[in-house]
Amino acid sequence: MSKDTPLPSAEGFEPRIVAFFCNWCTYTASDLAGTSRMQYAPNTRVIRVMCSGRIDPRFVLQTLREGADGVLLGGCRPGDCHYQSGNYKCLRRFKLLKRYLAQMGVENERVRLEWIAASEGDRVQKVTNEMVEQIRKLGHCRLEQIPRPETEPAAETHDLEQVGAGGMI
Amino acid sequence: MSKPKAGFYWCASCGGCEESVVDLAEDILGVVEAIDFVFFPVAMDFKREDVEAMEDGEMTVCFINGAIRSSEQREMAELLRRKSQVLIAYGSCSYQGGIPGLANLCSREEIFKFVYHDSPSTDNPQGTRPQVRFDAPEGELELPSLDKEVKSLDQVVEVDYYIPGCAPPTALLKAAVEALLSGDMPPKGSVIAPDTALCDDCPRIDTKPAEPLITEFKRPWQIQIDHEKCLLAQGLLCLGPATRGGCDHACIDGNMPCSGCMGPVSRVRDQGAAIISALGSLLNHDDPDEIDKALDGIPDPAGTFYRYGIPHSTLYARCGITAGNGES
Amino acid sequence: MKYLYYPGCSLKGSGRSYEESLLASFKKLGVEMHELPDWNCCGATAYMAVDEMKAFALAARNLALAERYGDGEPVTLVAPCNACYLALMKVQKYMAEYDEVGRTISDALASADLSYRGGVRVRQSLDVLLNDVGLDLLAEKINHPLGQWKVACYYGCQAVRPFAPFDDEYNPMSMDHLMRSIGAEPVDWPLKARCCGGTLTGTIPTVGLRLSYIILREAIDRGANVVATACPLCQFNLECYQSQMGREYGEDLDMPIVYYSQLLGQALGIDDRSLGLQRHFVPLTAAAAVG
Amino acid sequence: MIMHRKSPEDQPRIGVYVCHCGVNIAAKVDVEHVRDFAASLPGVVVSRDYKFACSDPGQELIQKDIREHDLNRIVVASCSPQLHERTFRRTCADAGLSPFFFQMANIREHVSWVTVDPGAATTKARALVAAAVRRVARAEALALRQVPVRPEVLVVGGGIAGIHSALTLANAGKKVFLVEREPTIGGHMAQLDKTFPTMDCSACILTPKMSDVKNHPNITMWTYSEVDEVSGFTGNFKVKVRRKARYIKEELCVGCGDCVDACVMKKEKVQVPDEFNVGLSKRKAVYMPFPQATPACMVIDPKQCLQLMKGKCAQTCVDACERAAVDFDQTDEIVEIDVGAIVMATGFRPFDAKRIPEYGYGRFDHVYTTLEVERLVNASGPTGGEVVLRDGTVPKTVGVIHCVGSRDRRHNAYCSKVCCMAALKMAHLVKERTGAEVFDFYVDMRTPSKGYEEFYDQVLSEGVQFIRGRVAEVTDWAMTPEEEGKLVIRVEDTLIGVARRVPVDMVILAVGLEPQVDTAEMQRRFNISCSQEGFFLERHPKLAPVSTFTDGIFLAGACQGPKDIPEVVAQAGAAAAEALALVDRGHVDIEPNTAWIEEEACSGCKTCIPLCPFNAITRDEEKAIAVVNDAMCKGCGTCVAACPSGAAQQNMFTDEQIYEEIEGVLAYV
Repeated sequence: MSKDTPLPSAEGFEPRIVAFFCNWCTYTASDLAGTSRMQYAPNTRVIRVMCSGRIDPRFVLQTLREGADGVLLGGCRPGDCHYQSGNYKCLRRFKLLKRYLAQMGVENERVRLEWIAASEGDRVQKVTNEMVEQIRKLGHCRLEQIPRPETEPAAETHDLEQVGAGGMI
Repeated sequence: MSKPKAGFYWCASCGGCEESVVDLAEDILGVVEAIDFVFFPVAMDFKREDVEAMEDGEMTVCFINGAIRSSEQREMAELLRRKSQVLIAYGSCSYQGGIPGLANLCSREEIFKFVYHDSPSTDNPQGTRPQVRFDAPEGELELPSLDKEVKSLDQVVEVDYYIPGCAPPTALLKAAVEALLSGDMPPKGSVIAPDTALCDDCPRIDTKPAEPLITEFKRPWQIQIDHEKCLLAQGLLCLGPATRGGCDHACIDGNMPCSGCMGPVSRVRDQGAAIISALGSLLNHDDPDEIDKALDGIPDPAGTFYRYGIPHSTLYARCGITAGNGES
Repeated sequence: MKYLYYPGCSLKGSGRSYEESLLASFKKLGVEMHELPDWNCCGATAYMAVDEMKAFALAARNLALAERYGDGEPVTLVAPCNACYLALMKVQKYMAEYDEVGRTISDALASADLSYRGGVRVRQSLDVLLNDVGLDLLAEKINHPLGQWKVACYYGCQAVRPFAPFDDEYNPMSMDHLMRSIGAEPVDWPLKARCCGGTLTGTIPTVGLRLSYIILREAIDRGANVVATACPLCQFNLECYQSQMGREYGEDLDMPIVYYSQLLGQALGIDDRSLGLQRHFVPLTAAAAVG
Repeated sequence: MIMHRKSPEDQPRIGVYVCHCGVNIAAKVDVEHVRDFAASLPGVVVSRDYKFACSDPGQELIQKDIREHDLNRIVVASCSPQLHERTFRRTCADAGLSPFFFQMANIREHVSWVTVDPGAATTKARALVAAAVRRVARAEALALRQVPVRPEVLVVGGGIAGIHSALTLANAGKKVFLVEREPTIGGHMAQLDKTFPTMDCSACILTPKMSDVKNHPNITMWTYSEVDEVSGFTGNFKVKVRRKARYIKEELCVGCGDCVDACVMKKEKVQVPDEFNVGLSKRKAVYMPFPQATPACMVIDPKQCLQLMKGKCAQTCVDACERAAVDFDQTDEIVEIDVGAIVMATGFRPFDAKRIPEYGYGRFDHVYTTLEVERLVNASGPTGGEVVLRDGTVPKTVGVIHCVGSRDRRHNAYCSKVCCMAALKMAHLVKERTGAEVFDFYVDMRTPSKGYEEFYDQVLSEGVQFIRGRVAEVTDWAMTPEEEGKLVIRVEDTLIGVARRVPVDMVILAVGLEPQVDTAEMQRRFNISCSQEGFFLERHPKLAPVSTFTDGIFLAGACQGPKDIPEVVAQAGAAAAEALALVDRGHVDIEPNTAWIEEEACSGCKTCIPLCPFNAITRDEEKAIAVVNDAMCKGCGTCVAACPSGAAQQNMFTDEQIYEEIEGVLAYV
């Protein structure tokens, strides 16, 4: 058996979660959690978008690729979207994305979509704590590393003019 | 003045890319006149020793098709990189991992287990597995080993240009050769193909309604496909909106939905995610259960949306497939 | 309609007439009741007070048996005795809401090769009569309307508190509706769910008797000529201590205390003996004249 | 579309300001450390920490640095952008920098206030600052879009809040549409007899304002009307108002009441409970809610009128009306209006006392709610101002119960604020009218306003007996001969520590205030938010108490939370002033966060077109590409996320900016 990087011990592992929150509901709820001084796990980093409809599945994948252990998406409750239905679009993409993620071995708990209304500061607290605990149990999100070419190529010059000069068709 | 030297090599591929060269038809004569092929194992009898004997950078250009999965392919890629001034990843496999790249959904052990044990057509009572070393009567043989994952060419060596497609449209090959000869090459790292999605020149675009058009996903065998109407509008998973054009809509003309072989346009980091976002958005359901029901019509999202590009995608491979040694 | 039936100890003992009348009535209404095989004590009353966790384990065993009986299908367990009903509801809720209870009880069950995943719906028989059988079907099946009875519907505390899934906590009405549907007249009175004295009647009789007496007195004041109960302990307290109450408070008490199911049975035309009416100390007939 | 591509010489020179916010941030986050960390980030030229970045000296410091260090990007790590983004954008703009070269990192609401461990808080603050620095480097100079604002204002709800808002706006010369769903304006205040603590007659102070509304040349008053649909955005709302069929021609009716006399529903048992008198009296199918109703116009209840229900009636009303105002063929009419601002003044609904069955409301005849007793004591009420019970007797003892439906976890945890005073008022009025002995059961006496505590003192001195305790139940179960025939209030008197039974003839329940039943529906229709208890949510509890998260929509009165009349009027004035400030300016600045399509990248695949909720995207058939109409785009970014070509982008939220943010929060740990 070859030695792979050992899994980090459960202790000392602090999950890093990136949250994409819509401006009107979930970001506001998260501000409300703040003004209400609700204490919760410090593991999330919120990125504000105007609407959960702006959340591109590519953001989720890139976030995992950059080393996050979880991604939390937050939008207005169904029917409450500031832009009428951005949250539904987010939901549909999310559901399709989750099926893909499952095939790619990304655990279900790592990517989560929550509807949190502007008044639900306590839900921000609850969902964050819950998610941090779940991901703490799972450990690091270990995507396979993308290989890069190891060495610079030996051929130093790519003198295209020379190439061009060399050929007439 | 001597003609520029060129190489054409295959790694993990099907041979279709070579076919695409033949597809140049009479134009191939012009190419052969302008270029000296110094390495082309499928067509001409050159050996690795011949390449090793070359000066570094001796070849003006080398086209490599096929993904990289074995030690041999890696060595050849590195060797050809050294020997050529311009290295072109030719075809979907070399560019993005291609069909062989789907193997990144499984570990090497799972593949071996299936191929040498579980598959219904396997008869292997001794449980023989491929060996890297083998004691033949003639002495010990060393064979190429299989890597844990499939890589695109640029994940192994630096690549100068990409020509996409499965197989690449001959027009692109021709354009690339002409550009090379004329010296009018785009910036390094470019994909030599148009940079708009297939819909741009799809002959059926006018029949595509501008509305949330999907209520149910269908497979081509499930319906009588209309020859004129937008395939997405017929419920077929056409990846045209998220796939680079340049293929002269060959599949569409064959009344088959685009399966995405040309890869994404340059502004899109992840082709599959782009189509997930677009199709998800256009699904005409709000009820979570209805959404799920509709999505059941896509039994294999990874294989559907990343058919030609798992190694080149953001996630690269299924988590955990390189864990353990996977040796038999 | 088919239900799993949890009798509990009372319905096999002091409250036998409750079981007799209820099962006979259900049969007549076409409702199938299957007694839960190998059931045990629900853990209520004294047990609960001495060691709550053990009481929960007892109750949970019944739920586990019921779930197993269901074999993957949803199960409704009917507990006619209010004490059983509450004990079963309580352990169900606590197991779901308190991790520690859930764990401890699951471990206890596991030691007997049992498990409980929360798949049983516990219901009171009144709930079933009102909401599943329905007043329409009842009205159809009634052939002996009981016009002579002015009924004080006495629900007792445990049917509606602290959980009130099918009726109001303070002014329950399901039995009232039932009584009206069988032709009897429920009296409007405020003590429907007030304490009957419970086990205090046995331990601190001055308190217990007084509480029972308040109930009876009010029922009489409101013009009732019969009290209908849904709980064997209430029935026992209110009926069996009437002479003692009489001595204590200086009046003759002669109020029949029956189960609602007995009146229902009568209205369905079932004979008194099958309804266990002969088992009562204060005969149902005696007070009819008083009304 | 306003877009400036960055020129190569425009290398980011970033200034980072880490705010202490007094101790709000600094007590938890190691601000010096974050400052030093920020200084190490690429592109950062200046990094400072400061006590209060939003203060004048703080802003001046930033401006000085912009000038002296030639800064072209600013990051302030402080509170939520909801609070001070505008402040700092102005700071930048005043120093000659595009306000959109500014980025905020929220290290107060999202960090210092919610994190226990200082180390973890500092780490999180670093991540957010790093993200802001990376993001701001990609910022583009955009210009605020200016859109003209319509001068008209819509006021929704014709209670005292709506009335006061409408009059304030109309007096300022603005055209106001006042939409009220009931047949008359006046709201709950019209039902009140007296108003605490001064005991002015409610009608005397309200009805003049009602007729002012009716007669004001700048006010269009539509009663019996509802808002069906709202579209558009701040400064330019399009509103569809449904004017429900009243079956009386409003322009002809003079409110004489001849039709009421003529109506065939003569027998009381076929009549229906009168809404205005809270069901204490009956009305016919054709009616006017109350004599001073405004407009003084009848209405026919389609759910009661025989002609409208069954198409069969003698139509005596038609014959009786000399002005031929009855019109059974009327149908609902939809009117479309354009307004610049909207004031929500939709009020409250009283808590339904039936939901607390142990208090016996609806079961015992002699249990009343405060609103019912308002009608009983009112001289024009069903009893002509006599406090007589449903059995015709005059109560000798009365119990008033506080906190019915309020401060009760089973129902509403919040304090309804007005009920203590309303209960005291009832105690006073009933005692004054009947001389009864009054018991007042309170949990805590809450009388914190001008003249309120003095009123409590007065009621105390009048001999009302106060018992502190939450009433357990109201019962007709008598335990003693004295209790016979009475309602017994059972309560633990927490001041003397005993359980008491207080027999009374009449119980008055001081019911709390709840959100209107259709608040959730209204919230959606107007695209505003609700707080947890269901009242409309203000933009900021302190600094924007009458604004909503939707620009151009303001809140007045009890629809935002329980309030008494003085507060409602003050808030209605404030809402009117905010609306006025908006429409008077003539234009509004709109965030330039619109989407746009990169022409050469668009394949014309039409994915984005149906996704736009505002129909802002169309297809340019000639170029075969999608085009975003900048004026219609509201900047949700849904099309951007969906574009499979990466051709759609959103100003202020480009893919690259968000990728930078993603990398920023994750890169430096």
